[in-house]
Amino acid sequence: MSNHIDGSRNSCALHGALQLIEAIEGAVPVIHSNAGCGYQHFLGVNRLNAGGDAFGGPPVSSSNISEKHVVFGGSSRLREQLKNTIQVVEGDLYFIVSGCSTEMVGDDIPAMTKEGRDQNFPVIYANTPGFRGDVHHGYQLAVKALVEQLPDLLKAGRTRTAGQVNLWGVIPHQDPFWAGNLEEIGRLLEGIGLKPNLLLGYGQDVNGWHKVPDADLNIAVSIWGETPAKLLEERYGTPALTLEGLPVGAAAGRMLLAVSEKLGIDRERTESFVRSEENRLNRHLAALADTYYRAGFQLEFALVGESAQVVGLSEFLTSTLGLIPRTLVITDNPSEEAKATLQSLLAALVEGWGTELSFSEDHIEISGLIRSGGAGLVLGSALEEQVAVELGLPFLQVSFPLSGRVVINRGYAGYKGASSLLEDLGSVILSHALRADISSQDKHSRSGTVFYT
Amino acid sequence: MSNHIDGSRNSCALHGALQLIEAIEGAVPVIHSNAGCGYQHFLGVNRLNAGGDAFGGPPVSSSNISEKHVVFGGSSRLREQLKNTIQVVEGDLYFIVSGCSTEMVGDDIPAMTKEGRDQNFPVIYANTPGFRGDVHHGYQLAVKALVEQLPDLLKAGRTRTAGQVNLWGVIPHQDPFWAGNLEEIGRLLEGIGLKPNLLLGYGQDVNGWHKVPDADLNIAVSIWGETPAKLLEERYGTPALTLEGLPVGAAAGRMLLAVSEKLGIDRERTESFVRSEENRLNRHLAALADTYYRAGFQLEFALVGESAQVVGLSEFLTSTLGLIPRTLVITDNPSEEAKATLQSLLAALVEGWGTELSFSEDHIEISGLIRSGGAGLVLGSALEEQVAVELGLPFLQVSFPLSGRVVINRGYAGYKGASSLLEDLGSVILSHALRADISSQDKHSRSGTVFYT
Amino acid sequence: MSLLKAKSPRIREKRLDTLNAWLGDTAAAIAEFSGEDTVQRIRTFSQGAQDDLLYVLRLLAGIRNSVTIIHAPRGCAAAGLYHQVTSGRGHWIVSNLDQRDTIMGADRKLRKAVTAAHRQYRPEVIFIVASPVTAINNDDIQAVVEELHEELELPVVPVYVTGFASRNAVTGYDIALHSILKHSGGDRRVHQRSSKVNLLSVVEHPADRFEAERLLSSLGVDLNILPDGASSKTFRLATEARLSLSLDQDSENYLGVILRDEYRVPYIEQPRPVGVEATGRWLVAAGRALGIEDAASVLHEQESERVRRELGDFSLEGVRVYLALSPATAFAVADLVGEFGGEVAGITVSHLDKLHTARLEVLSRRSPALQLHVADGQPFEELNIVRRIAPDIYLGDAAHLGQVGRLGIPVVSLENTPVLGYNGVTGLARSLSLALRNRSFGAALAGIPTSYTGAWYRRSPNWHIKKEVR
Amino acid sequence: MSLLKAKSPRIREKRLDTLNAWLGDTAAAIAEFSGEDTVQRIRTFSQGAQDDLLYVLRLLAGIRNSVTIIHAPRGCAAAGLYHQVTSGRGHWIVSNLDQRDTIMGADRKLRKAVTAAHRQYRPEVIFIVASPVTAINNDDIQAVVEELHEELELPVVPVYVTGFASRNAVTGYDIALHSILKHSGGDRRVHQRSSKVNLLSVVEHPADRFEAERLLSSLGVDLNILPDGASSKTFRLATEARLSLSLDQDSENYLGVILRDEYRVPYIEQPRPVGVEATGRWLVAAGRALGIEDAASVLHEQESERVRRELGDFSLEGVRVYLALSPATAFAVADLVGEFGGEVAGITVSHLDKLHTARLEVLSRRSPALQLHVADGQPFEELNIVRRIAPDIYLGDAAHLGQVGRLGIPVVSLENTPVLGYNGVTGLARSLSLALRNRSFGAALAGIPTSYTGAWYRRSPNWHIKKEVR
Repeated sequence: MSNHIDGSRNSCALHGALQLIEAIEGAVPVIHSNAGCGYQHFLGVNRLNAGGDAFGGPPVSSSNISEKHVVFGGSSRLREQLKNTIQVVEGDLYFIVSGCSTEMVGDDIPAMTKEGRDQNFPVIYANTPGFRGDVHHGYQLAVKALVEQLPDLLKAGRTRTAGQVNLWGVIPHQDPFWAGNLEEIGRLLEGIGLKPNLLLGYGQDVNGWHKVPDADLNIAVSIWGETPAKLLEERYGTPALTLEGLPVGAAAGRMLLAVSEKLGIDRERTESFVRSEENRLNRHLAALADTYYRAGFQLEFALVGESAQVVGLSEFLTSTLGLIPRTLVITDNPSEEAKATLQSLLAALVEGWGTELSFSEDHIEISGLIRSGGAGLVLGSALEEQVAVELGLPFLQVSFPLSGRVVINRGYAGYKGASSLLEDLGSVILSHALRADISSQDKHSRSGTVFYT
Repeated sequence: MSNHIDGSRNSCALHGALQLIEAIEGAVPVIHSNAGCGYQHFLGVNRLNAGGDAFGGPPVSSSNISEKHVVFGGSSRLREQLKNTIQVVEGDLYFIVSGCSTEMVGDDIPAMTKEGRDQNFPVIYANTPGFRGDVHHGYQLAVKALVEQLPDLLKAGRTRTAGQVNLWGVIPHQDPFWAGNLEEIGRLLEGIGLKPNLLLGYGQDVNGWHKVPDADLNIAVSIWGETPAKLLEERYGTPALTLEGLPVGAAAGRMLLAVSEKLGIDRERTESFVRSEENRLNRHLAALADTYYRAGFQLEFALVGESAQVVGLSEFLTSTLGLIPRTLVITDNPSEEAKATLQSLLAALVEGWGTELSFSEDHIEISGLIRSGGAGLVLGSALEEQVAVELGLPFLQVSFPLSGRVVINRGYAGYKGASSLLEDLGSVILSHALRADISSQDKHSRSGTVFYT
Repeated sequence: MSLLKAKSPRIREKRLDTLNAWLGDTAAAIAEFSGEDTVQRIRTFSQGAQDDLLYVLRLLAGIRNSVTIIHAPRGCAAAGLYHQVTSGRGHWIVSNLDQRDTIMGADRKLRKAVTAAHRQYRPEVIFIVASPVTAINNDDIQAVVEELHEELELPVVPVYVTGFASRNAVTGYDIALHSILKHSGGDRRVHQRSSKVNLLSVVEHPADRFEAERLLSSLGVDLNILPDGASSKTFRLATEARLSLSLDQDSENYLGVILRDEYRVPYIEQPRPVGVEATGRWLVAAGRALGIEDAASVLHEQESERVRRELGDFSLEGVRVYLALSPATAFAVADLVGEFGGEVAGITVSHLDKLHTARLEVLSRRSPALQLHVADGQPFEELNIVRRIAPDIYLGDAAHLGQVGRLGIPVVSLENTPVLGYNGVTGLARSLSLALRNRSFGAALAGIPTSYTGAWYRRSPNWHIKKEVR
Repeated sequence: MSLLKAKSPRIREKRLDTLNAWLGDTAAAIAEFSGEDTVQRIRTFSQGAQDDLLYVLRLLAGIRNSVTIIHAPRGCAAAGLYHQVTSGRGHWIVSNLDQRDTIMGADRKLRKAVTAAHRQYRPEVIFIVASPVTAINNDDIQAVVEELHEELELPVVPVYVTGFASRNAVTGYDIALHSILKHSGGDRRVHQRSSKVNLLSVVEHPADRFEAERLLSSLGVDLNILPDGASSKTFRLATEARLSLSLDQDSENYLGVILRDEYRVPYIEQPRPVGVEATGRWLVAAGRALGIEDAASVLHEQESERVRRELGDFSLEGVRVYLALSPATAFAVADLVGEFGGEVAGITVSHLDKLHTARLEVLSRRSPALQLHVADGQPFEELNIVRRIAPDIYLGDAAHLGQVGRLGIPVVSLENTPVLGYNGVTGLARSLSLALRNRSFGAALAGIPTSYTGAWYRRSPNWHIKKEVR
């Protein structure tokens, strides 16, 4: 049984589907639900990722059902809305997503989709009521719909691109750095001669989704990419590779080597590319060393975020930057099976640190874990800022939701992402150290009034 | 006559030379001066650019002259130091730079260099006493030394690279974003088929400097690049292009078009590249629009920095982001001639805004200009933070010196730099707006105790 | 007898004939409300918009020492997350209904959530906000409320919102205010009147609230502000106040009416104090009711003199302005645009109802040709209209300004901009002046296409607005 | 007669036979200072290091209500910028001597700078710090000082530093303290002793100062702390104090001696209170002098019990530690490493002089084979030594730790880490424990080559240290 949640950060299935659709150029979500569902998504997701609002406002098509439709059914309202959406809104693909009320009422969304399809409209659908699950569930439902229904829409034949690799499991906005992370993973795959199919973000359109079946490999960047990868393995026999987490720094090199092996790519070429990336990062670390030592970077940290972030960031912070994981909180509701995998994975990573690993999405519970954990640095969402301030600790926003932070295409994945993380985290630790120094000056001159006068 | 300076940010000629030399891989500065000169440089320059400390500490070779050398001359000490530096410190080029005391004493540095050269040591020198000028002067002296003395050291013949472009006038650390800025300008030049010779930063070694005479074009990114460009025009007849300032956003497109014209490159290819960059940036702006409007980005700003930064950033903020320049302060001591050019350039840019343009390097004077200017946003160095806090304004550190900010290879030049600036400046404005909102809640509940009880 | 007897108030459509879709000139608008029964309009194409649930949450975010439990699937708490993260307001718990709960009900879950909220926060009041799912399911919230109210010795206030019963989000304010007053209102029997004056402020910008406070306090008025920043005690004190002053009739009307009709607190419903003249009239009206009219007039003179000085030669002479705001604000800002010498080129209001007939008549006399558009969150219509009208500047407070910006015109957001009183005048003048002086951001956005087809832009903007068939 | 008569104090080489280049075992070190005249060493290859000017600026950064004018070309103010930007300490003006000034002198410029500083900050005192250029040029600072001291009715204190007269930066502390006491010291005639106790603290970490304050204040000692955070008044009060307590003999010795010899304030020079035992001894020594020895003992018992509890099973058993610190700190931390059960594998001290013979003797008895290296800012020698010794961890406070890190070993910086007192013990234990537990950062740096040639690493580390020929 699910529990109530204080400060819920995982939104709902409908919102997860919207996040995916909005990140595909030319795809138009058609919401069949109350007026407020899309608006909630805009406030509670898009606006908490400032700088990543693709449409310039709330979703552009919503059937806004009213009492009449609740009582008598809303299928005809959806029919009307779909037809008019195609006339009003520019798009290559119209994607119907349903909310709680229309699902409870029992509107026949597949039938309405079929009607549209019969009129040659490029339409697909997914049943995404919020009561079916959270944002991650919604992402998976929408991906599944795309994989299963898109082939029926394809008219022309496809031209195969050798070395194509699809990327899965990066959920727009739920990872605030999704766009930059995808771009960097793409850059790295290109670096070893592959053709990444990012599927989401700038320049990624419906065409890319049509090419999904042609890939040589599907990479799951998070546990939420496993289902799509598995589905594609079943349908097209494409091999799949699941990463342990977001590949930050050296982990990106390991990813490239694993991909090379899987695809039989020249190992030496890959190794040489990895070496050059590795060397640049190490030079950056060396150029940071003076600051690292004098500002006391070697802190015990608390990290709150999605499983891929927690694994990826804590691996980099621990295995490269020398920090110590004290409190790790995974917030994305993994399945029991995934939890077990994550637990053993992280147990190996954090062995000997006395790290406390928890799974929670409750703001109050998470704040309590940080408070009792005793870390000297907090990385988390805007929701964790309060407890970090209360404890007087340096704090970096790395996970959803963000507040007061604009993200365009900054990312923390790969080698470039590792440098960005060094900049952001380094600035947080250094400025905290300087502030502490200055405020102790103040303290001194305050206490001075007692001793010196 | 020069004046005293409060909170001096332009260091000295010796330090400027060191900043250049330290950014060339394989170049080893040999300081001929007091022990403290290099250490001052480390504290007052390197440490105020956290994350960019190439050597892991103060300069690695310094003659540390003592009273005896002041009285009897220090040339023999330099001879000894140079010989031993070559034995102790790994390097491809040893670069003697002098400080005030050895210059006042009259040590014969050219003679010592010649002695080294006669023993086949790769040695050059520059006379860089602090009393001869500031960091910009030192940069120019060191570049001049490299251009004039390096050809004598070259043994093998050079292989010419077609389309090579040298970049000048970016002073490491004096522009805290020098490395990222150079990399991005390089990326853009590569985008139109050229071979940028960045000369400074990661992977840029003495070899790159040997190739300087072979370039098809010298680009001066700031007024401090004009002298090198002119020198090379005189010596090798290489054409030169001077940018108005750091090319941020659209200005980078104009730079590429100007370069194309100068070098007779296919205009259409360049235009198509510029369009794709431009389009991506505009999409980023559109994705930021909701935040822009609701957080009130359209502020009047004060900007304090080097001439290239002031021109480049204010141009982007004004001509693309819609902000209004209120107070501009140029801190890099341009010549009277350069001042006049800057004045007319900026007058055109800021026409009609009632902008106040000043030239100053004095902390107190600059703070006063910001205070009286009435801007709603401050961009400047760490020295301006105090007045921004005093006035309760959002503040972004963009110029030297930085405090509490780690920079690895972030930059504000070009199209990527424009996105980075949107992220950094956007975060500052947005978080300030949110804080204001939250603190007014507080104010309300405080005043509430008066009205509600 | 009492309005508060009902579980929730009548929806705006029924209470005030409120329209949320309409296009026409002001004379036609007046005609709509002159008959007995206004014909409702619907849209055959629509876009996501605010609903009553969202307005409920916005209002409750401002109640002090409260916790809000949203009895719904998890996504309905997204707006709560927004308020918490961006302005640090409210404590938000979602009961997190899953598929099984939608079938079996979820009393136990709700009970657990309320108990946990009580233990964690020790609030003065806990709100239980209903949702589309609980409305469709007919969940028995009342039983939980009664049981836990007893057990926890704490007001547990159910807020019966549906998300679909009304097309006007503003109904949500009525629902929230109704629920609060019903459950924590004071004694309805004969009251001693206190010296306090209620200042009715519903989700106003804090600076706007301060401005109203500043003016009234300087006249020695002893204020009791609600519901923004109010505690339970504030609501009790409100019923004993000598007077209620309005800041925005659209949002507060129901509160003022209840206090007047149920507790006999006189209610002055004056147009919003936006612009020098309207602020003066608002101040003087308050002064008159409180017997300090002269002092109010003197204050107005001083303040308007200051404003004149600060404005200098600022003018909107020759500037055509488009307004897209909630109606009371739109009409008030329209007057201010007039004060500034500008021309209102068109208006979109989020709804329109009987409360606005007087304002419509004034507007109709002044600008008979002015086109009025009624829409909440329908940028496809707005963009169609605005492209035709091609105003010099657009003022709005909606979430879709990012779309409007792509038309390449200057946009000023009033979502987080104070507009009330004398300080509102100078602040708005400054924003307008900056937006008109530097239009480069709009020019950059103009390179990005809007979401709509060429065919749509060729159609009439009201193409998808139809009379509702009943 | 008076030491303060001189323009500046004798350099450390002359006053205490201070060495800044040396390598050998502890017995040999003792032998160096046993004779009449210690032979100075020089380096035939050297690296940039701190000088007396930098130490002067560090000390002056801590003087309250002061402005420092650096009478020099612009680059000499870089360290001032560092202090201002990173810790908000000091106001720094550079007179900005140019080429012409080095020939013609710059009295007028200096006068202008002093006047401007007075006008801008209204300080209690203005320092004029000399520099290599003014020292070589023999600029007449004194005339300006005398003239403006009169005119501005303000202490204008010249600080005659050269940057080259001494090879030991620590001379700078003596020069600064000499100058301050000379110009703003109290009356030298018979004094009434006050109840105050001077706590001598020279550029200590603020947390270290607080720790010393915390301990002494809890014993009821009325402290007068200087020079860190001191104002002019603090220095006047210091001359009337009943006692001076030392925190770091290296930096304060001159101050303690002057106060003792010139103002007859008794001076207790106890080793630094680093580690439980040394802190206890320091506390009890202070207690003894103040007649509160029992209370001091009780406090020591309580605090050491707390430290034991907090340390738990932390131990450096089997861990070989390299120390590179200023001498008094190095010797004190060496003891603490012993308390922790670890082994000191080698020590670099920034200088070594007669003040250290007692400590050297203790060390010599305990670890006769221990190698002592004397160097300030000579990482080429340190890296050569550390590579040979291959310790498990390196503790240092120099600016070149970034170079040491490239050897791949854990590095702990004491530059900004408190070490004093009981809290210093637990804090340092925590840092050491973290550094030893996670060595990955060092491993990443190990991929980056150090700056030195293979030939150098094959040479003896003292290859470039030679006896000075006089």
